[in-house]
This record gives sequence, C-alpha cells and structure tokens, in this order.
Amino acid sequence: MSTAVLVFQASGFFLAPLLFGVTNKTKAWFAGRNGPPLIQPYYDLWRLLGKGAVYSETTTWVFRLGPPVGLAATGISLLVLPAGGLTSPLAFNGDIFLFAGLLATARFAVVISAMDTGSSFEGMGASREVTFGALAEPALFLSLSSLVLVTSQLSLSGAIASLEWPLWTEDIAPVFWLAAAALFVLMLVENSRIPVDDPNTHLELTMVHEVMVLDHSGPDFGYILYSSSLKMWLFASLIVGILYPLSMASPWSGGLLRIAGIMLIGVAVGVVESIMARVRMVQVPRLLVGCMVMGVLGVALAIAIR
Amino acid sequence: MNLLLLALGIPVLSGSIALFLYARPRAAIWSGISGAVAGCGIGIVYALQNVSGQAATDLRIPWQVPYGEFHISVDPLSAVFLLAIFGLGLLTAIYSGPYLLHYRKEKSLSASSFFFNLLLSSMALLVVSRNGILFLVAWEVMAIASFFLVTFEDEKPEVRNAGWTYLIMAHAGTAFLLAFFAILGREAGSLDFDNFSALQLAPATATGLFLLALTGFGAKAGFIPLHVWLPEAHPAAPSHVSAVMSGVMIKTGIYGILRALTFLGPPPAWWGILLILIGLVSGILGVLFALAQHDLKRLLAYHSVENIGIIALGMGVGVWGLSHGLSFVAIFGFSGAMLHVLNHAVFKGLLFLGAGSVLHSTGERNMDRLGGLMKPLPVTGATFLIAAAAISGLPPLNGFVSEFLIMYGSLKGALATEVPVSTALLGTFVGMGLIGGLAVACFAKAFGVVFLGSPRNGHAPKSHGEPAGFKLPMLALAAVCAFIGILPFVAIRLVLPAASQIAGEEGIRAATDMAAFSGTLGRISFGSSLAVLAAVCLVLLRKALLRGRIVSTGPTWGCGYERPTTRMQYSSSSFAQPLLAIFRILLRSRQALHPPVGYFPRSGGFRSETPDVFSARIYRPLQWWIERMSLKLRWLQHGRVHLYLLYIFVTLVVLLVWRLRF
Amino acid sequence: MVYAMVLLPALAAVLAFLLRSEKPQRTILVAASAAHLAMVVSSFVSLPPPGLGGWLEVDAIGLVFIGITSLLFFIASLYAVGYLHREVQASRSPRSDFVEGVLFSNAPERVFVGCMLLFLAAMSLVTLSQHMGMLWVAIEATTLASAPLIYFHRHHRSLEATWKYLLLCSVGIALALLGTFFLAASASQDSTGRAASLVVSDMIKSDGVIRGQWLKAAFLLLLVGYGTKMGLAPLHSWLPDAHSESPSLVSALMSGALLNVAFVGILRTYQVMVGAGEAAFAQQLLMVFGLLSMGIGVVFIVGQTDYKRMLAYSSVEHMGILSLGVGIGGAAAFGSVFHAVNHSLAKGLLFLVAGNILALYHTTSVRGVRGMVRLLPVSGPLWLAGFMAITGMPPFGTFFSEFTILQAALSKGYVLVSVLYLVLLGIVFIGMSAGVLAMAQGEPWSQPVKPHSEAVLAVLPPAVLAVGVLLMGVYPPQVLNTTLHNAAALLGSGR
Amino acid sequence: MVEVLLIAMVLLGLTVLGSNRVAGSIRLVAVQGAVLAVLLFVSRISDVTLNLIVLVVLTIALKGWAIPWLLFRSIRAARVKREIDPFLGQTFSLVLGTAAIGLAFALSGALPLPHEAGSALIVPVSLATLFTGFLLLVTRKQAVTQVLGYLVMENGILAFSLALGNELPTLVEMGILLDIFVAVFVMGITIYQISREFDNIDANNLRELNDMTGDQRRWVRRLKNGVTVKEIRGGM
Repeated sequence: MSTAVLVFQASGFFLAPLLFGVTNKTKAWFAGRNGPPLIQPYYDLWRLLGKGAVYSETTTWVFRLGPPVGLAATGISLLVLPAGGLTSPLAFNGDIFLFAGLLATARFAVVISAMDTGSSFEGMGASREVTFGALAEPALFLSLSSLVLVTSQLSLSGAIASLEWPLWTEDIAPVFWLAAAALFVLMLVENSRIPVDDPNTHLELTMVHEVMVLDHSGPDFGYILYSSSLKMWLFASLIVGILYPLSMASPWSGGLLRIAGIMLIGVAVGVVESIMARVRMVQVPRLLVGCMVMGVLGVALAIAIR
Repeated sequence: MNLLLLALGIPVLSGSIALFLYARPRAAIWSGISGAVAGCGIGIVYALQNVSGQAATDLRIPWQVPYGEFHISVDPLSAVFLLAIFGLGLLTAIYSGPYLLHYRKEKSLSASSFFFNLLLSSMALLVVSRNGILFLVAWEVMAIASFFLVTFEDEKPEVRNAGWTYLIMAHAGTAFLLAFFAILGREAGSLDFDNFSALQLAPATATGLFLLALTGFGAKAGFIPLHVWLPEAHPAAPSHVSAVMSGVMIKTGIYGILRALTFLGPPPAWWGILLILIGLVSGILGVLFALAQHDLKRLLAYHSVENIGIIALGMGVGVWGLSHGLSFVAIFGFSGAMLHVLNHAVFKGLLFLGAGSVLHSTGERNMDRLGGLMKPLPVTGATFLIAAAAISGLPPLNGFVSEFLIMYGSLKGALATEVPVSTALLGTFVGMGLIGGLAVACFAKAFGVVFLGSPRNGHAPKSHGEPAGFKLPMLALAAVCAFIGILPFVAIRLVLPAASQIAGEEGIRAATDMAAFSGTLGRISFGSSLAVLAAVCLVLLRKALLRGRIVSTGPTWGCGYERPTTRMQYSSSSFAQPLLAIFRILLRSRQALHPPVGYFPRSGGFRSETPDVFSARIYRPLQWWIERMSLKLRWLQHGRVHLYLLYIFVTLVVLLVWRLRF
Repeated sequence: MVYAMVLLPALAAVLAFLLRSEKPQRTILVAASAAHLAMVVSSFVSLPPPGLGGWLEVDAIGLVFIGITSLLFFIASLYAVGYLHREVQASRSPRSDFVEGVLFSNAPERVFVGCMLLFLAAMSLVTLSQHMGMLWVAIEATTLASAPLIYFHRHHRSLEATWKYLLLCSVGIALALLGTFFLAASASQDSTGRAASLVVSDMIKSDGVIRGQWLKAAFLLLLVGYGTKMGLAPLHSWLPDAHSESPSLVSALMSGALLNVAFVGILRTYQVMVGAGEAAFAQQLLMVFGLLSMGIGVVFIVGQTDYKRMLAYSSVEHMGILSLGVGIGGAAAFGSVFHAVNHSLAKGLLFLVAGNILALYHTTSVRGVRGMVRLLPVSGPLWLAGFMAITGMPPFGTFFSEFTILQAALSKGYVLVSVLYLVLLGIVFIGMSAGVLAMAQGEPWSQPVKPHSEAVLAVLPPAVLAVGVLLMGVYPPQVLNTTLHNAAALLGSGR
Repeated sequence: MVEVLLIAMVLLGLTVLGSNRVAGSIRLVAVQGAVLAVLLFVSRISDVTLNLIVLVVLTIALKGWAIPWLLFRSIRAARVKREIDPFLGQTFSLVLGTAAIGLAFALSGALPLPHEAGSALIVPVSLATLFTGFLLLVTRKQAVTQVLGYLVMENGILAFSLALGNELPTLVEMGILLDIFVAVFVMGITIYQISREFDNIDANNLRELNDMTGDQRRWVRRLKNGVTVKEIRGGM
C-alpha cells in the first residue's frame, strides 16, 4: 500500500468538514453575505467535542450507542471507497454490498438512538429517515450496478479505476451521466439537503435528519455532525470518481484534481440550495423514484450495449 | 448412526413419559425438557460430524406397509438442517420451561411438552428419511404435532381459528406432495430416494413434479400466496413454539424443494426465474405487510415470509446458475440460501423468544401499548436489538453474510459473459436492496416502539423480570449472530458441502474455488471487525472526553412544548404511515385518520390496520363458495322415501339404457 | 367349523330370545362373540374345510371381511354390556329423547341381544357363502336382522329410519335377486337347460360360454341392488337416517361391518366379471359410483350440523373409495381391501366415542358439544385420533391404503380421477375438521369444567380400535398382509 | 297356457295400479301370487318332482294366504282409511304403467333368452311387472300400498326364475321365499308401529329426517301449495 493511498484515504477524513464550509460559503455568496469562514465546521466540531453532555432521562445505552456506531460505520464505508482514484486497502469483489450495508448500519444506529428519546419529534424524524432510506437503497444499488455492468468490475475501486477517457467517447457515456445524476440526487436526500430538507431550519415542519438529533449534545452531536460530513464527502467522491475522465501518470496530481472536483460538488450543492426551494415532504418519494428510474435506464442501457 | 437414533428417540420417549405425568405439571415439563435437551445435544454433535459429508451411512429396516421402508441416511444437505433443528430445539426447550410453568394453574402441560418433543423428532426424522412413505409420515406427524402446539390456548376462539387455518393449509400442501411422490414412485418403481436420484425424467414430467413440489413444500415454507397460515398461527402459538415453527419448521419446506431438485435432473433456466419471482414477491410483500402490523408476533410472522422470500431468491440464483452451467453462481446461490436458513433460524428464533419474554412480562402483544421495556428487560432488549440488526441484513452480523452471498452470486451471474444478461438476476439484488431498506424501517419500528422511549399506556409494565431460563438461550443465539457475522468464512464451511452436493459434480470443483473465495469473506470480516473496533474506540474516546466535564440528565427536549405525555410518542402506526402511504395500493390497509381541528383541538388520532389481502380476497371467498355449493345440493336428501325409491329406479333404468345400449 | 361360524351365533340368538333376565343375555352376547372371534382367528391360522359342497368356504376375501366383522362385533358387544347397563339405569323412569323431548321407551333387551346375534350370523353367512343365491339370501337376512336394532329407542324418528331402511334395502336387494337370476341365465350351459352352478369358483372357470349381454345386465342389477345396501350414491338415501337414529354401537356395526358385507356381494360379482373377461366394463361403473359417492359424501359433510350424520356421510364417502379402488384395479384393489379394514376400525372407533359424547352432552348437534378434551379425558383424545384416522393422516392405516389407491390410479394414468380423488379428500378433511375440532376444543358450555371419570367399558373398546388402526399403519401383522394380498389376487389385481 | 298366465300377471299388476281400494289391491296381489305359483307348476309340468310340489304349495300358501292375512291384520289394527290417495291419479299411473310395459319389451329385446325353455314373453313380462311394482312404490302414499308394490316387484322377479327351468337349487328358492315372507312380516310390524306413532300410515309423513337447509324446507312447503319450477330453482 503506497503512501499516496494512505494520504488520500486520510485526506477524506480531514477534508470532509471543509466540504460543508464550501457549501455554506457558496450559499452566502449567493445571498450576498460574506458568511461564516470556510473552516467554520471545524470550529463547530472542536467546540462540541469540548463540551459536556446532557442526556434525557428516558434514554438508555442505546441512545449513547447511536453516534459512535453511526460514525464508525460511515467512516469504514468511506475507507471502502477508492480515494484519489487509487484502489482502497479495503477493496474486494462485491465491496459494493459492504459499502451499502455499512451505510444502512449507520442509519439504523442513528434512527434507534433517536427513538430512544421517546420524543414525538425525533420519532417523526426517524420515521421519515427510514422511509427515504428504504427507497434510497435500491436506487443506490441500481446506479452502482449499472457501473458494474459497464465495467465488469465487481469492486468499487476496480469499477471507478476502469472508467477512463476512451469509454466517454463510446456510446455508453450516458450510463455514467445517469449514474452520476442519480447519485447526486441521492446525496441530497441522504444528507437531507435542500430540496429535501433544510439543514438550517429547526421548525418541526420538514425536518428529517436534524430533528432526529435534537437531543444529542456535546461529543455525541460532534460525532453526528462529523459523520454526516463524511457521508457528504463519500457521495461527492463517488460522483467525482465516476465523472473524472483523465488518467494521470502520477497518482498525486490525479488525486489532487479529484479532491478539487469534490470541492466543486460542494459548490454545486450550494448552488442548488440557493436557487431551489424545498419540495413538500410528500414529494420526496417521487424524487427518489426518479432516481430509481434513472438507475433503471442506466442498467437498461448497459445491458443493451453489452 | 446410533447417535442419530438416540437423538430421534430420546425426545419422544421423555415426551411420552411426560404424557403420563398428567397430574404433575412440573414433573411433566422437566421430563420433557430434559429429554429434548439430551436428544438435541447428541443431535448437534452428530450433525457437526456430518456437515462435511464424509461419514454418510445408510440404515435400512424393513417395514410392512405398502411401499414403505424405514430407510434413513445423512448427507451434508440433511446435516445442515439437522444442525438448525437440533440447535434451536435445544435452546427453545430450555426456554419453554419457565414459559410454560406460567400456565401450570390453568391447564395440564404434559400434552404440550409431549407434542413439542414429537415435533422436534419428526422434523429431524423428516430431513434424514430416504423413503417417500417415511418422509410423508414424518411430514404429517410434524404438522399434527405443531397443530396441537399452536392450539395450546384453545379456549380462545382466535387461537382455534388460527389452528384450523394452519391445519387446512398444511393438509392442502400435503395433497400436492402425495401426488408428487406418487408420480415419482410411478417413474422410479419404488419410493426409495436412491432410485429417485437415479431417474432420467422426461422434461414434461420433471416440470410437473417441480411445480407440485413448489406448491406442496411452498405451502409449508410460506411462499406468497400460500403464506396465509403464518400470520395466524405464529401469534397464536406459545412463543417457544413460534420460535421453532418459524425458525426451523417452515424450513422443512425449503429442504423439500432442495431435495426435490436433486431428483429432477438438470433444471431449465425458467425454474430459477420462477423461484426468483416468487422470492421477490414474498420478500417485498412480506416485509411490507410486516411493516403494517401492530401485533409484535404477527409482524415477526410476516418477516418469516420475507426471509423465506430471500431464501427463495438464493435458490433461484442457484438453479439459474445450474441451468447455465455456471456452477460458481449456483454455489453462491445455494450456499447463500442455506446459510440464510441457518441465520434465519438463529435470529428469528431469538426474536420470537424476545417477543415471548415481552409477552410473559407484560401480557401485551400490541405494540401501540408497549414501550420503554429496555429498562425492565435489559437482556431481552439487548439481544432483540442484535437480532433486529441481524435480520435487517446489517454488517457486522450474520444476516448480512448470507444476503451478501446471494447478491454477489446474482451479480456474478449478471456479469457472466457466456449467457445473455438476465434481468431476473438484476431484479434479485435490486429487490434485495429494497427488502433490506424496508427491513431496516420495520425493525427500527419493532425494536424502537417496544423497547425504547417510555411505556405508551402511561404506567410502567408490571414486569415479571427475565428468568435465567429466558436469558441463557437468548444470549446464546445473540452470540451466534455475532459469531457468524464476524467470522463468515467459518460459517460457510458448514453449508458449502451441501451446496456443492446440489450443484453436482462441477459444483464440487467450484466449491474448492469457493474455499479460495473465503478470502473475500475474510475481507468482509476484516471490514466488519474494523467497524466494531472503530465504534469501541469512539465510545472510549467519548468517555475520555467527558471525563471531568458536566454530564447531566434532564427531560427529553420537546421543542419548547412543556407538558409532553408518553401518549405523544410516535406509535407503530404513525411510524410506519409514510411507507404504508407509498405502498397503499399493494397493502389495502384500512386507515382511520381524525386530524385535530380548530385552534384548541380536543382530540385527534390515527389508526391503521392491515388484514391479509390474500386470505380476504382468495381463500375466504373460496371457502364460502364451497359451503354455498354444498348447501345448494342439500335438497337431494329431502326425506321422502318415495323419491328415494325413484332414485334407485332411475339409476337402474339409466344404467340399463346406457350400458346395454340398444 | 364354517357351519359353526354361522350356527353358533344363530343358536345363541334363539337362546337369548328364550331367556328372560338381563344378565345371562349379556353373558351370552359376549361369550358367543368371543367364541366367534376365536374361530375366526383360528381360521386365519389354518383355513377350515369348505361346507355344503363348496357353497360355504373361507377364501381370502371372506377371511378378511369375516375378520373385520367378528373383531368389530366382539368389541361392540363389550361396549354393549356397558351401554345396556346405562340404558337400563336411564329407562327406570320414563325418559324424553334429546331432540324434541317426546317420551320413549326401549325395545325389550332380549330382542336387542337376539337380533345382534342373528345379525352376526347373517353377516358371517354372507362372507362365507360362495353361492350367489345363498349370498343373496344372507344379505337380505342381514337387513331383516338389523332393522329391529335401529328401532331400539322407540320414538318416531327411529321408526322412520327403520321404515326407510327396510323398504329401500328390500327393494334394492330385490333387484339384486333379479341380477342373480340373470347371472344364472347367463351361466346356463346349453340349450337343454341343465343346471349351471352359481358357485363363484365354477362360474369363473366356465368363462367363454357366459353370454356377455346377460352378464352385463346381471352385473348392473347386482351393482344397483347391493350398492343400495352398501350405500353407494345415489342409492345411499337410507344410510344417514339409519346411522344417526340407531344406538351408537349399532351404527358402528352397520358402518363398520354391514356396509363391508354388502361390498362383499359386489366383490363376488366382480370376481365373476373378471373371470368372464368383462373386468373393464365393471371397473368403469365402479369408478363412476365411487367418485359419485365421494362427491355426495363431501356435499353433505361440509357444514353438517349433526355429528352422527356427519359420520354416516363419511361412510358413504369411504364406500366410494372402496369401490373406486376396485374400479381402478391393479394395486388399488389391494388398497381397497386394506382400506375396508382401516375404515371399519376407524369408523367403529368414532361411532362408539359418539355414543359416549351423546351420553354426556345429550345432543347430536355439533354446536351443542364443546370442550370434549377437557370434559372427557379419554374420549376426547380418542375422538381426535379417530378423526385423524378417518381423514387418512399418517401414521394411521387409512393413510397408507388411500395412498396406495392414489399411487395405482396415477400409475394407470387416470390423472383426472386422481385429481378429483385428492380434491374430494381435501374438502372432506376441511368439512370434518371444522366440526370435529370445534367439538373437541374450547371451553365447554357447562360450567364448572371438571373432567368426568369415564366407565372402562365405555372407553376401552374404542381405545382398542384406535390401537388397531394405528397398528395397521405402524406395523400391520404379517398374516393379515398376506391375506390381503391373496384377496387382491382373487380380485385379479394382476390385471 | 303359459302365455295366458303371463299376460294375466301383467294385467293384474296394471289393475293394482288402477284400483283405488286398499283391500282390493291386497286381494289382487294375492291372486297374482297364486297365478305365479300356477305358472311355476305349469312351466315345469314336464318333470314333476316332490321339490316342485312343495315349492308350489309353499308359494300359494305364503303369497296367496299368509301375506294377505298379515297385511289385512295390520291395516285393521292400523284402521287405515279405505281409499288410496296416490300422488298421481289412477288414470295417469295407468298410462305410466303402459309406458313401463313398452320399456320392458324394448329392454327385453336386448336380452335374448339363453334357451327355449320358457316362453319368449317371460322376460318382458317379468320386467313389466317389476316396473309396475316400482310405480306402485313411487306413487302410493300409504305404507301398506308400498308393501304391495314391493310384492308385485318380487312376483315379477320370481316370474323370471321360470325362464331358468330348475337352475336355482330348491334350498335357495325356499330361502328366497322365506326371506320375502319375513321381510313382509317385519314391514307389517313396522306399519303397525307407524300407525301407533302417527295416527295414520301415510308414509308421506315420514320425512322428518332430512338434510335440507331451512329455506329449502320452506320452499318445499310452498311447493306443496303450488309454485312454479322457476321459483324452486331460485330457492335451491
């Protein structure tokens, strides 16, 4: 395992919060404010990790288990992804399923810890989270499987590594576009960004993720924020991995370019959040079904062309 | 072989002793349990010796009845199921002690403990029998024993109805099996399994037999739409019985199908695709109906339907691979299916035991009145959580491993360049994605609503606590969940020989490749254990961070709402509502929504109930129609002797004219 | 020996008529039936020599059926002792019957015992006689001997049942007489009209000269005639009434022995047909009647509100199975004879238990009976066991016989027949289980619930039968097995 | 000679069908029995054996005397009303009877006598008498008249035994006669009991034992008060 791999794998864990910073900056720029500094998320994390904690007396150890498990699962699933286009140390045939499985584990952990509080708000959040999760899972499978079918590679690293420029010239290119688009929407849903949910509101109305973590405080909340930023990063790097066409001689330059790409995704999210309004809760499932349709199209194309 | 005979005999023997201890419930129970434990213990040892399939020996004892012979033998396939039966049997037997003693005032327990042991022995006999008649006998004895176990509380009408439904479905299934074996017997000239596997069947015959087996065994396994008895019988039965029935008894149907596959020669591809379709329907509808239930045990019952669906998917992938000569795919499918059989036995058994302990301590099955049981029932809660995560197919637990095998197999199949891509295979793992997601939702609901938060009916449950007889089995099962999840490459050794046995000779070669493949499983276990490790570290880190800081407790933050009551918690209905709304069209659940009106609403409410579509739309009308028809003909017996004489006369004349034709 | 099997019960009957007091009559009943059973068992060991110049002979078929009859009768006679005792206790005071409360009395006990013994004598004669004419005489005799038994409880419903039984069976059997004459006509050797033997074995030998048309007509008449007695639909109309109104042990005998005995009549005729090479003709008709009877049985079992009538219709159904089995032929013939044994045991068990139920609950309506398992610790389980036996669940013998028939049907390629057979059996199971389980399980209407102690003579006989039918499935005795196979061979199971 | 007697049997059967008096029909059946006995004698006139004599005498004794006596006794005890009220009027049943005779001749066409021992008329006549008996059984309400029907049937059947010459051994024939006698005897007793239970012997009252559902019973009751067939189908 070369140093490059180590560096880039590690970079994900270090740079993930920065992605939020980028997004917020973008939004601020659109709003004409100058907004919080780019590294604001790091401040937040630091502050939270430094705080004490308040626990509701209805809760049990399940509540305290949620954040660490969620963070751990998300982190490992990030390790499964190739970083900077380099095969990940955890890569193996079928790691797609481990990747998805770990994400599901993280979701499960956070959801039950939310339900442990017995608050109707967090129950509601949990209910919505699992609802969207249940629909997001097959969409994710579809878009990933279209990649697998095109590249005949059973591991994420393999699949992404073999998506190179020549493929883009062939007529299977739409498959990548579709997969990328689906993943982008999935990213918005999974990280409950606009147009699915507004991370800044604290009104009961529309919250999915935010409302689940109302009762978490101190380090626990820090864990949660960090793991959600990791999740964001993870989707972004996946999308970049698909769209990034070049293959460089030196791994370093390639990796750096990819990181830049990820930051661009962050900007894109910011743009979306500034120019779009939040859709009504009942329409989110349609959004996800839209993802599935894209996935199905991708798979169909892939089959048709093979 | 003698070990096996002991394992078969001891439970029945001790059960019969229990039968004679009619008047003394305690003695009856202990005699029954001790026999079951001893028998199962021996059985487990024997099964473990035989999973690799070296020491396969026959035992043949002549039997007077027509076509009958007492012929038993053990091959890897049998051994896998024996392992499940004896393993779960042992633990549930221990559990049954304190559970049944609860009832010793009302009723005699000897019958129950006799039939429980009889059920265990008959299941074991079923999977080792090598003669059609012997098989059918074991099959029906199993059905009868489980019927009497289900109707343990026969004073309740709903229990009686449940038992009746179960009996009817079981018998209907058996009718197909009678035809199945009769035709096989015609082809083979005897009802000995060895002759069956030697058969060279015509394609038409093979297809007919396959469909018969699929229906007959499917009724026991609970494929939709033959599943209607499960959601009735499992809630009605005592929990240790539900655990055995759902954990292993319905798997005898799976065993039957796998065994049948070894008779019917090389399968055409569409058998596999049919199995995959059945699997998808059962899996998705099963989990959706489960999500819609509010009765904890009913929910679990529907989840059995879902898991049977997953197993069917595995078998489908296997058959597909077999038919295309992709033995690698076949191995993945079959080993995944069989590992899932074991896994489901473990976590579904555990879940039902947990539900039993909830029932035992609160006397309540309706989740909308439960909540906050984590505090009074810590062990039950913890183990239930593990089982819930496992059944949702989450790493690092065992459910994930078997589902991984199946999905990976289907992906391999889809990538195989020799054959055109099969949409069924893509459907398999995309469908399994959906099933997994829904399962997460469903068990977040089941676990969260029952064990977390605070009791919904206001007052804390009057807990009878958890007897040691409950804790031990549940902890053991939870440990197995974790073990298989963390060390999958050990578990897969249990099922590989059996899988390769079904996949045929080249299957055995592929099995050796699989041994190499267990490297991949090693990666899984590496990733999983890494995750566990990371979680532990994070917990420790938090401990370290919080050392010396203020860690206070307060009420749950209600967004400024001052007087939250426990009735305000999300109920199981409201938790499931968004998903149910999406799949309304399939579920046809009845919903009663009373939204709060006005500025100071007095009350509001939401209720939803989801009866089984199939029993409501198919079975009940059919039954009604039969009764109607027979009643219409009742006037034939009108009581007038003159007309009776006329019947005779007319019959005579008709026969004379018809047969002597002039 | 063959004479003794007939004459001993007959003489005992006469004795019973003459005696006045009750106790010796019961002693005679039990003693005579025990002796009869002993004789039958001994003839299982070694066949006794034929009598009346071959008119009376114990062949395999006869042996099977006289075996059933004698065993069942012995058990019934044991039950009868307890039953009559109960009856005497009950009829000290004028009693009103359960259904509509009219007062009634019993027939004198000597008539009952005497007719029972005559009944046995007549049935033995049927199973033994090889001569078609004598067979007819014997079968008619069974009707006459059993009619007074039905009318033991003297109220108008039992009277109605008796009348229907008498009239319908007599008329039917009269047709059988004409059939016998036709048989004789068909068997007549030559134009001089020299006597042609009506002994079955001779007729089988003298094939070829038997004229087909007459033989066919004869078979039709005999089938209709004895079919009426056997209870094949649509000739079964008398059966549910007679079975539901007569005392339970009589119902047990009628269903378990009498119907079989009528079946023997048909089997004899069938033997002749096979001998004359007309097997196909007979088989088709037998299959038609078999399926029809099963169908009728189904129709009236589903939703049946009277459990004795339910059992009666199940007899119709099983008679259908018997005739279907013979009709299919081959291995099914064996299955059919085997099934006759199993059915007799199971049905006897059920009717005897039904007697116990009636004695406790005072009603024959299914709705009136709840929670038997709680109230009757022995009869309740026996009732369930009988139900499983009669619906053909393993490990009871019925399962094996029914499966044998199915196997034969499929191997002969009768797919449609097999499908109908399975479907009908399935629906019967649904219908019976609904009633039987409702009776056995649940909370009894009567409170408080405390198990009754049951008389030994009330539960031992059915228990013995239960063991018997279980034994048929688990380990059928070797000697019986061989006898059954010989019987099947007589029915040309080869072809 | 034989033919004449055979024709007489058929005619007697028809007369029974036509008669509207119970006592009268009993006598007619007795006469028919006697005719049968004579037929028996005449048809075997070639070799008269002791068996034959006994048989003939026994037949006359039973059919001509004992059975009628039994029946008269039971109807006197049961105070039967003299008229027969059949389901079908006498005229119509006569028409049916004639049709039955036609059917009988048609059937006998398919059954050529094995040999020329008896007259060609035997088969049709016996069948015709059989059918007549059946008609009586089906169309007559009273128990006694049904017994008469049974007897007529038996006469028809026994008439056929003439066709066989002496193929049935005497022992069997005796047994048959005895059976018939006992049957009628038991029936007589039963009739007596019936008359005690229900103060008439209208066998039509014996229909309490049935499996009809409630509304079917209702429909049958309305059927007696006359409804169209269409309605019945609606009801069943």
